[in-house]
Amino acid sequence: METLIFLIFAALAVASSLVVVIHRSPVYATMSLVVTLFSVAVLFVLLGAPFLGALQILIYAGAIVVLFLFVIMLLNLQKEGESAGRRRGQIWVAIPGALIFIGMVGLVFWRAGAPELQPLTPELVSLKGLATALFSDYLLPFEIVGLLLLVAVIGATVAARRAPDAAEGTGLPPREDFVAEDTARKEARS
Amino acid sequence: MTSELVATLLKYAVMFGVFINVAPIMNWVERRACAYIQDRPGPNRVGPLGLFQPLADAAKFLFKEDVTPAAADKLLYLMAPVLALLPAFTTFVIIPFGPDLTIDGRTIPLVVAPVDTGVLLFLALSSLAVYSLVLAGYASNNKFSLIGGIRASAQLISYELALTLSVLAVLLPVNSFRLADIVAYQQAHVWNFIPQILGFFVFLVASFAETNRLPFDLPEAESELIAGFHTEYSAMRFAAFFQAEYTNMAALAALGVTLFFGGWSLPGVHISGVLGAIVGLATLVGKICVCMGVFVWIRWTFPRFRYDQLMRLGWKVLLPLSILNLILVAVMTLAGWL
Amino acid sequence: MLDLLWLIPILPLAGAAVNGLLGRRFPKALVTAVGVGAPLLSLLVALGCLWKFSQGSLSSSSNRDAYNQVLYAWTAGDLSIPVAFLLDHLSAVMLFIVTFVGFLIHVYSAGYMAHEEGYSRYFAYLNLFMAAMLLLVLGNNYLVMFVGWEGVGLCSYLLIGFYYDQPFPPYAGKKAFIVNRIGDFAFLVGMFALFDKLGTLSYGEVFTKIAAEPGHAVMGLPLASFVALCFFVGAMGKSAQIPLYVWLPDAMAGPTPVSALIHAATMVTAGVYMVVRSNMIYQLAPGVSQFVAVIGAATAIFAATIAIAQTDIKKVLAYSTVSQLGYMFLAAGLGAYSAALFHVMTHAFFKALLFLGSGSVIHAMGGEQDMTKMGGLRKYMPSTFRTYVIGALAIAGIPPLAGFFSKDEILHSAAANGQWILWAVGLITAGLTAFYMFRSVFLTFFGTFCGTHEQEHHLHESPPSMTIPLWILAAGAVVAGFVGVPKVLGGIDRFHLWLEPVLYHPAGVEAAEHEMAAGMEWLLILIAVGVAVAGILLARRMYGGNAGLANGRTWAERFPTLHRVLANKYYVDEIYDALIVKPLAGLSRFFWKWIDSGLIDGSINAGAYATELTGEFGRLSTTGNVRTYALYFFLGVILLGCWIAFG
Amino acid sequence: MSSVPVSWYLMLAALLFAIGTVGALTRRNGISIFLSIELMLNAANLTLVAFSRQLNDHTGQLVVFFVMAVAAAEAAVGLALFIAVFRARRTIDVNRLNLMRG
Repeated sequence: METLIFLIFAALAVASSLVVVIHRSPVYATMSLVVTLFSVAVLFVLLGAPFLGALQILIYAGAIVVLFLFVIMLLNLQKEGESAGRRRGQIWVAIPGALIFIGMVGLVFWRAGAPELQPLTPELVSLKGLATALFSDYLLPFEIVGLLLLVAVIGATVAARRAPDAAEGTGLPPREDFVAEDTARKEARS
Repeated sequence: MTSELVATLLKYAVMFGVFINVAPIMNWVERRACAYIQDRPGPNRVGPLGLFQPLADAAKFLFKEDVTPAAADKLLYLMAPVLALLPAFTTFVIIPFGPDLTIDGRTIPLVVAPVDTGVLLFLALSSLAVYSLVLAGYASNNKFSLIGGIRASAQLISYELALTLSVLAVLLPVNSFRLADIVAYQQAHVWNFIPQILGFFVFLVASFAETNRLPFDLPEAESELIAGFHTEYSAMRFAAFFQAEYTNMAALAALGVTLFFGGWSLPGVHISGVLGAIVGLATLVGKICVCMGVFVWIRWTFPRFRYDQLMRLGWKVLLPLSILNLILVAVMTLAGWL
Repeated sequence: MLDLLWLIPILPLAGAAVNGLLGRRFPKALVTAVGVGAPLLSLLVALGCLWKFSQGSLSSSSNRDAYNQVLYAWTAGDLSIPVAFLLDHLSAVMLFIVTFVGFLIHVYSAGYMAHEEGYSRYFAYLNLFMAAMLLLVLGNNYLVMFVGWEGVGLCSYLLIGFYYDQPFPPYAGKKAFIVNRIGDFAFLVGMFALFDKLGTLSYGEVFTKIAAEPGHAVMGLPLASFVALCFFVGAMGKSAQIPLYVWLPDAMAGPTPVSALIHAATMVTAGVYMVVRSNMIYQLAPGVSQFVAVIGAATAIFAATIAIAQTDIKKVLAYSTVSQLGYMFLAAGLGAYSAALFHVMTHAFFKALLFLGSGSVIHAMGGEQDMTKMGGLRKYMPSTFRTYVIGALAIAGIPPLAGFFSKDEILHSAAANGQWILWAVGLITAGLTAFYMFRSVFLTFFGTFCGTHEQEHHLHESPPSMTIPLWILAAGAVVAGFVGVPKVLGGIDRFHLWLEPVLYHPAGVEAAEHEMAAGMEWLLILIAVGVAVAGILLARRMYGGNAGLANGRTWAERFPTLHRVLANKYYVDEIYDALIVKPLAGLSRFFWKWIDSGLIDGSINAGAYATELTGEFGRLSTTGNVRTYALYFFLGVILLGCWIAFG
Repeated sequence: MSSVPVSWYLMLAALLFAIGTVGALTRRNGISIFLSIELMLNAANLTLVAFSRQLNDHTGQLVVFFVMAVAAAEAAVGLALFIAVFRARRTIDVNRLNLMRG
């Protein structure tokens, strides 16, 4: 039963993650990511971390990815066009690199062998133990993460804010210049 | 194993039966109530008091032509209504609807999914509801729909914080995520809305926003966006959104009454066994109905917020209030007053 | 009162800070108030201190009454030098000269500089000079003295180059600074030697130890001789002795009050002060002392001969100063330290007076300094004329003016030591002094005006702020000598007695001075006065009357070679230029062109080119595209992983 | 009860990580790169939870908790930056955001 669930959701995760990476439309990619996240959340539950599974959906799927979608729609991003000539070579480095990475991990397991799975203990699943550890041993990291989130909120607010006069406020040249410069650069390259 | 599965399926069937019927009934209630508030008759031709009007509507939806815009993103366009229904019909699995039932020496908790992370699961699943709105808005390839989708995503993220924090405050004195424990706690003490009136207020306002109900129906504001994200939808797909909206409303109402109004329990009433289950379910449904009535009443009473007002309310009023409430409840819990 | 001693240098320093930092925004009156007020307060405090000090010390003749004020310890690592002030009989004299003459010159400057640009800058410099000079005088060890020594050098440089928009003054300032560096270097070496061998720089400890431990030697010389020589080289620079005197005549490019204060009355006497202060060391080094005397005498006559042929009124006074400083060193080298310091004091009065008088003349002439373009000014500026003549009489050594007493004492000490050659040199110099001083008097104030019409129209007596200091200084030039009336003239040589506590008599060094017969002394005095009067009369004979200038020309034509050599100052600057400056410049050019530009810059540029070349290749890796960087990152991770997994 | 060895989870995580890496390295759309990075983070989270399970220790789960918080912060700031960049340049194609080219 559990193996079946694992296999189903593992396959789902891999398939959807492939879609995330391959699909040209950002909306499809994002929705596929939701599927991946959901599958991984199920795997979390299988691994005895239902709290994290719920959090995964609540935070990742419910907030972070919604934010992605929001930005995609706000900027009205369309499908990625054909990549510009000489940057395509990167994929021929990236894929072998990734294969080497997987091969490396596989080799490690092949050499070390898979250890016996420990039986699931109630302590591990219990929220109480998790919470106690979080608010005692890991109190300082917890506080720091809180601070980090605060900083992120402020930073995001400042970064995304539209200055009264954007061109003057940021010290950047006016947008037209940027666009012109960009086209000139593109022409020079081709 | 099998009997457990059967029990679970049975429990799900009961709850499904309750929640699937919410939409048509509420449709009638809403129209009648709004007519009453606006001092006009409302639907009164189909059946007594127009009671069969929802059935007629359903028949109409079934036979209408299902239009798909040519420029729409077909796959997402078709997926969106399904996505809308999914969380709507999964969230209520953690709502307890009666005292534990003992049959043949086996204790059956009267909740479809008696999981440890109960409330969290509810929040997690309901947070997925936004995808249907966003996708519908995007896939329609219609600027009004797109704006509706954008509004929905921003609005839901904003109010989810306040909602979650107000729910967290309820959990503090109970020390559990299980809604059954929360009900038991309220049976033993007092309904939560009395000590946590502030939290209840935040929860109420946030749940209006979460369900896109007036005065927060910005994603589908008829006068601005021409029904927003579901402008292009028709027939059964439109009905699916309709159904999802009312089911979500009912689910949130169920959560609300469970958290703040003792859930299936009534003060001073302690009945066990099958009768207790039936009374519990009836109580829960009754409370949900009252809640839905409030939803309707408010919808036809208040004007719509402007979008910036909505955001300001969410971030500058509700969020601080919910944090304040959390702190208050935490202090009270530590002081032993709860 | 004495514990306010630290205020004396601090007050002008504060004035300098205020005027230097804020003066540009101040109204002129406020600048004057600060710039003149600070030295005034300093003078008042100094007078109070001196009064208190003299009350306690007149009765006794030991140096125990010297007042020491330790401010703080100047610590760097193991080295700790107390920053302390010392008020004893020697520094008291200098303190009086510096504050009194300094204050008068500040007052005079307020009038003289009234219409100049950079008024506040001028006063800031002048106050800073006062502070540094007082630090030099009051310090109780060589290091504090050296700080003041350098400070006055800096101010001298700044003030010589005060008119920095003209070509010559900055050059003269640089020249002064560089020439002084040579002397300062020797001074430093002397201090190092002292500290190395004795471990201290405080006067008292140094003098005690150097006498108690005669065994030390540096570079084959006894410590005392080595230090004395080094210090004297330092003094050569600061006090303009052969061969380092060349900067002083050029220093006249600064404003005239500066010439009076720094380059006549105070700073240039710092060398004399140092030698007198170190009299213990010099007495332990008789050879060096003799050298000092010879150099002093040579400088005296050498400068005096140059002064004869100069036409620039300030140049005359400048060479006169060099000459008089030579006198002082002559005295110091002969062991007549009190006579040297006595001459410092009297010279401060009459030389300041003469400079200020010349300044008054220049002021009236609208900046003209050439005496051949003056003449007959007597009737336009009577006060200036009278005071100038008093100064000239004083420097010429006419009794009973101040110069007579101090100069007589120096000649007397030469004679008493049996150094008849030096005595003769001094005597000739005295005659020359009288001659060139009255040459300038006759050319400037008598005869007919030789300048332009406009200048004649412009001629006027200077304002009271200038004439009053003149009169005060003139009074000083008249009476200052009476503190040191020698015994033969019925006095008790009070000045010598006053300085007695600071003069050491190290064991084993017998007093060289022989008692002289009173008749012999009278004879010497009469000869000196006679020579001076002869000089004056000769000047009158050559330059007096309406045709003075033409007469002078005739005399010059009669001895053309001599005149040319003298007028060109023996070509010393040219010789230095050819012997030192040109080879040095050539060497520098070589280092610049070949070593610096070629070797050093070349190697550095090679490094830069190498870096640039590396960068040209390296920049290919920074595409500005974040994905490329991510790829590098990822490949690095894989390499790292491989290393961990298989390494 | 459990029959799935932890190494399976780890291999799955490695696979997801590799896919995410390839995405991050090859996509040009800033948002897509972000999505790929989220994928990589999730793969890492999966390993952490798997090890937490294997070692019977809460620490792994706690780290996942922190990773989620950091991911949220990262997404907020990153997306805000994209909005700002988009305002100035009208694109978030990282190939065209190469002002820092050497």
